[in-house]
Amino acid sequence: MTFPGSLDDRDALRAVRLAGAEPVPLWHGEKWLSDVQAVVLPGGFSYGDYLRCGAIARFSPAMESIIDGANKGMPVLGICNGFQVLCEAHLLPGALIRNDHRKFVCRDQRLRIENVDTPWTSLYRPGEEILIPLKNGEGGYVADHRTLDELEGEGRVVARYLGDNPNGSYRDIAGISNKAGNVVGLMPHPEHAIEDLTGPSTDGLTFFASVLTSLVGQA
Amino acid sequence: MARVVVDVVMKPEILDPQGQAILNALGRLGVAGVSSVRQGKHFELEVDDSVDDGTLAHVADTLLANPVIEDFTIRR
Amino acid sequence: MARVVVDVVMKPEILDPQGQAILNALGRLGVAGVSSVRQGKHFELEVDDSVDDGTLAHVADTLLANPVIEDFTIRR
Amino acid sequence: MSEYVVDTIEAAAADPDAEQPFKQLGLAPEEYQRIKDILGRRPTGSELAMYSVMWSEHCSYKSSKVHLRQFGDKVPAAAKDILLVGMGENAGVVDVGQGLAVTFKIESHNHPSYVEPHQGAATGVGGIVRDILTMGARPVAVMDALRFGPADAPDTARVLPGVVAGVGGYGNCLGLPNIGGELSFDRSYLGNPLVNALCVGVLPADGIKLAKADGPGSHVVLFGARTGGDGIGGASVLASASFEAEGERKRPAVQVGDPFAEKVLIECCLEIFGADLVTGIQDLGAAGLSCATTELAAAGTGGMDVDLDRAPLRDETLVPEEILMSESQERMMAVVAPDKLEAFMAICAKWEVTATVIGTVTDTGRLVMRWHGETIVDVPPRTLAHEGPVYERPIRRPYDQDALNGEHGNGLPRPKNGEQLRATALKLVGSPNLADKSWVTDQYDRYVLGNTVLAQPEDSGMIRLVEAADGGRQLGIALAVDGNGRYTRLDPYAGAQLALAEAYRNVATTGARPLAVTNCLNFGSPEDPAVMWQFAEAVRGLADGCQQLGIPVTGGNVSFYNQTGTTAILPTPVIGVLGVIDDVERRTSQAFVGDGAQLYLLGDTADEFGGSEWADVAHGFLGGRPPKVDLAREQLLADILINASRDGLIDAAHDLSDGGLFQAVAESCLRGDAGVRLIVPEGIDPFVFLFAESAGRAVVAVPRSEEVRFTDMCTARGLPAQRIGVLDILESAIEVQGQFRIPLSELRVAWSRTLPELFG
Ligand SMILES: Nc1ncnc2c1ncn2[C@@H]1O[C@H](COP(=O)(O)OP(=O)(O)O)[C@@H](O)[C@H]1O
Ligand SMILES: [Mg+2]
Repeated sequence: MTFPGSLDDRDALRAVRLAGAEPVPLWHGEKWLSDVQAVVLPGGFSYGDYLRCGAIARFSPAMESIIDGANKGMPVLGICNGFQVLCEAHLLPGALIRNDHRKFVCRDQRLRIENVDTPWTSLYRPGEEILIPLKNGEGGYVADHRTLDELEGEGRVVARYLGDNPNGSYRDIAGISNKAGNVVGLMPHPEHAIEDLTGPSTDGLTFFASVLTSLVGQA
Repeated sequence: MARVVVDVVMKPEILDPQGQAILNALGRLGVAGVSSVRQGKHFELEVDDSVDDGTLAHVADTLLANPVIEDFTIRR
Repeated sequence: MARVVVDVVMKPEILDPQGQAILNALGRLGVAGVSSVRQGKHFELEVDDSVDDGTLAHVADTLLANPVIEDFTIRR
Repeated sequence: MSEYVVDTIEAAAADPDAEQPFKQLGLAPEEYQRIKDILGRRPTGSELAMYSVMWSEHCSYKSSKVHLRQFGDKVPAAAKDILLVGMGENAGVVDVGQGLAVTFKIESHNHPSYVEPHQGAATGVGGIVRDILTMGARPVAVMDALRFGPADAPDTARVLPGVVAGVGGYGNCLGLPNIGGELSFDRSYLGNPLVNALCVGVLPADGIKLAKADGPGSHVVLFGARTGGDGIGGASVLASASFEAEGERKRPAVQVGDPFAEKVLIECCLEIFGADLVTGIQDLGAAGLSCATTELAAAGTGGMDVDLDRAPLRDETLVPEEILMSESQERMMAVVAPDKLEAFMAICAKWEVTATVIGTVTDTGRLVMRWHGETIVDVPPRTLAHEGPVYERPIRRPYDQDALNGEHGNGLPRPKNGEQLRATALKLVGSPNLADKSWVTDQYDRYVLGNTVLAQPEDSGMIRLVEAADGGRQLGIALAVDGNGRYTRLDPYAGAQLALAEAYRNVATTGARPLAVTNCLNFGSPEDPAVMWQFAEAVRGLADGCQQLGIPVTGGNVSFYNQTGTTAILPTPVIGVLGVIDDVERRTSQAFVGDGAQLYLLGDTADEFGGSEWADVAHGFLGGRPPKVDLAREQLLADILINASRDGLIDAAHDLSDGGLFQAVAESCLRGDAGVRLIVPEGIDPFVFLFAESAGRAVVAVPRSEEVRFTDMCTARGLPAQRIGVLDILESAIEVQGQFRIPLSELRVAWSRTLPELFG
């Protein structure tokens, strides 16, 4: 899905392709009709990250279809800015705010995958540690304590930061899912860890391979 | 035509790193007597008289503020 | 102890991309009647009564606002 | 309060002797007279505005032109085939094979970055990216070369974080990976930091776009952001000449960048290029509409009619003089044939980019502009765009140059034993110029677009251009930027060549073949003969150097008047070298990996400390001569490095520059998290071995299995290659046998804590 200001959209397409699925570029201005089976909301600065990250993009016509699809169980992965859009659209709880050190940060980040029951993480081992790029200015995950407890209690924390917390996220949260598990938001960028040539590892490819396997399994 | 001001602030229970950084900087500058700083957003809208309070509240609630983490006030 | 509010806005002649983006979004959301949006910053400070206006102005001018591109107002 | 009255051609004829504020606009009396001679009358206010900006130093290159010609005159014969577009266009274009071309350029935004660091740096990135876009290319990466006052100076704490946030904020938001740059500190930049931004773009070799308005009847379309009163300091005298005491007319002191507007402008333009909808295109940078209209017209059929009042404004109080001079960002101008206008407008609408037809191409040879029906401009466009004033500024060797070169500093106390060498090593790696740059580079996205093969802290940034599946060859490019103000101060001719040689070497070290050069020449005032000497020498050095290395200068930028009071900055030519690599899989990283690999030092080490980091850090001393330049040796070294990369003979390579061998080895060890044991070769002083800054050197890690092949190649080609140690993964330290040992953990702390401690 490309919003004006999306940046990692090409990378998401590449990741889907390398995982063996057929990527289809979607445009924010169209209520999308094509029969895609899963959607990635990519990273970037939709609408310049003006106002709040994702705050303007979530009103795009295509988001109506996404919300609709998500509620019907379609797998949706929001990466970085995509995660912010999903929170703004209330498909995921909480919000993402400016990094506590107030600087943009780009670094290779270690994560622990804590929930392998989502279609996006099913091929990871529970507790698997991975290394993928993190790059954001507003990546601090916040929510009230009740929500945080609920997320943890229901096992909906998909990934947690290891080592120094890079952005002040509450409880080191790097990614979460909705109750049903089909909608996942993740601050770091698995689509940038899919080739040895360009990424710190190929650990990220499993997100895309997982969803393909889940979908094939369903079919 | 009137100017409407909307101020948006983080809910008190949410950490405000920017306000915190300013507070620390005040300490370094040697300014004493400030015990807390919260940073929010301030919007000035030029609005037609035909726009009613309900519409403004809707705009603030859905677009200008994220009610999950923020509160807002409207001054007309 | 008192709450002091400092509002910081871009000088009118300076481009405000954020305000512009919000204005465009309002158009797409079908909200009519808003002709301009400017986005600024809003600070709420808890301040000891001993802090005088001069100090506050100094804080606003050096720390809260960038006087090259922004103006500020202080409400005590 | 008098009403503003627009000055028209008629008014100019009726009142030929009206006084005009040409001096306030920076025009010399002779220049003003020449305008009158060209027009056969006094200029209108709008014309005066246009001439003043187009004939400014920044736009006309009037002081530098006579020198820069050498770049064209000395283009190496071999390079002519690959040079698709040379100097003079928005950016040069070189052919990289497989039907692809690459365009790149570096530009300064020094003064604005001092006034408002964040926005100044941001708009600097925005400007260079539009230059690249204008050539018809998709921008694929940026780099930034930064220089500030002393790292611990209070003003550096104001300027540096803002500049870095601005470079990052704008580049990150455009989705352009930042793949390298420079960061250094010197007292001379305290009141005048240097912010040089580079952008590189890729296009089909047959898809080059040029800035020309061809085809009478074609539409002239202004698109992108609205025009505001940005950057029109000068024009205000024109407006106020008729406005008198009106205080309401506030004009912005600085420009604010809108990276989102630029991002959609990029995508919009690329879609337009893809559909082949423009005949010519020009970005609006310095001198805004004045520059775009005159350059397009001058390069095309020759004439243009413009209705200036159609230009969409952000501020309705702007008068024509101001609109013409405005430097508002994120704007472009296209020439569109009538039958393509509809499709053009449709794409702009899709991206929500404002586009307005403001004129038509004509064959009259005149650029005519109207304002509410009245003619306010009627000029021959070439006289603005190409026939500006040209000066041969006086040149004089600085009076202190001999003294400076004579004070060679050979008597400076040097570390004498292992313990002192160890202390020197730790002090140098932690000095601001040599310390870890991640505090800066972690604020830049290096991953976006998914083609970054190498980025900081590698010797060059490398981008994949062609993706190939299953072991197919993946074409790529590499880029490095370098400059050294201290060397250039000691000898501007050699200093420029050393910068060139370093960038060239950096590109070759990663395995790419150097192909072309861009440059940003940062100097003091051209009106100071001593500065002009530095400039002339540096240009001559660079032009000669490029000729000898066989790589052409394809473009660049001159920034004069970098001074605080009358004290000029260190003369600072910043040189960017572009290289090409047939298969990015074959790249070489600087990270030491591969246990037991043998370390070889390539090149010759001499007792050269003039302008060195050591002299500066240990003694605050600048004097003597910079390291000797040997470009033939640089070529040989590059050849060996490229071949070794391609044939898989080396595991790692790192070029030697500031700080010498120890610095390079330290960086490679820390990057690979591997220790080494070094042996000081017979007959060389350990201090010289570790810290001298002789040029033309690199250190490589050769796996044992390839050692014979590698050394045979060096011997056959006549490149000195000396075994200086071995990689020892288990050691986790740098040990210099018989001298000292530093654990990597201690080294890492010393190297990486400096910038965070200074800037938070
Ligand atoms: N301002 C900057 N922006 C991006 N990268 C930078 C910047 N400053 C330094 N770097 C990177 O840090 C690394 C070390 O820089 P430097 O020591 O100057 O390299 P070299 O000596 O090889 O030219 C290089 O990869 C360089 O590109
Ligand atoms: Mg190097």
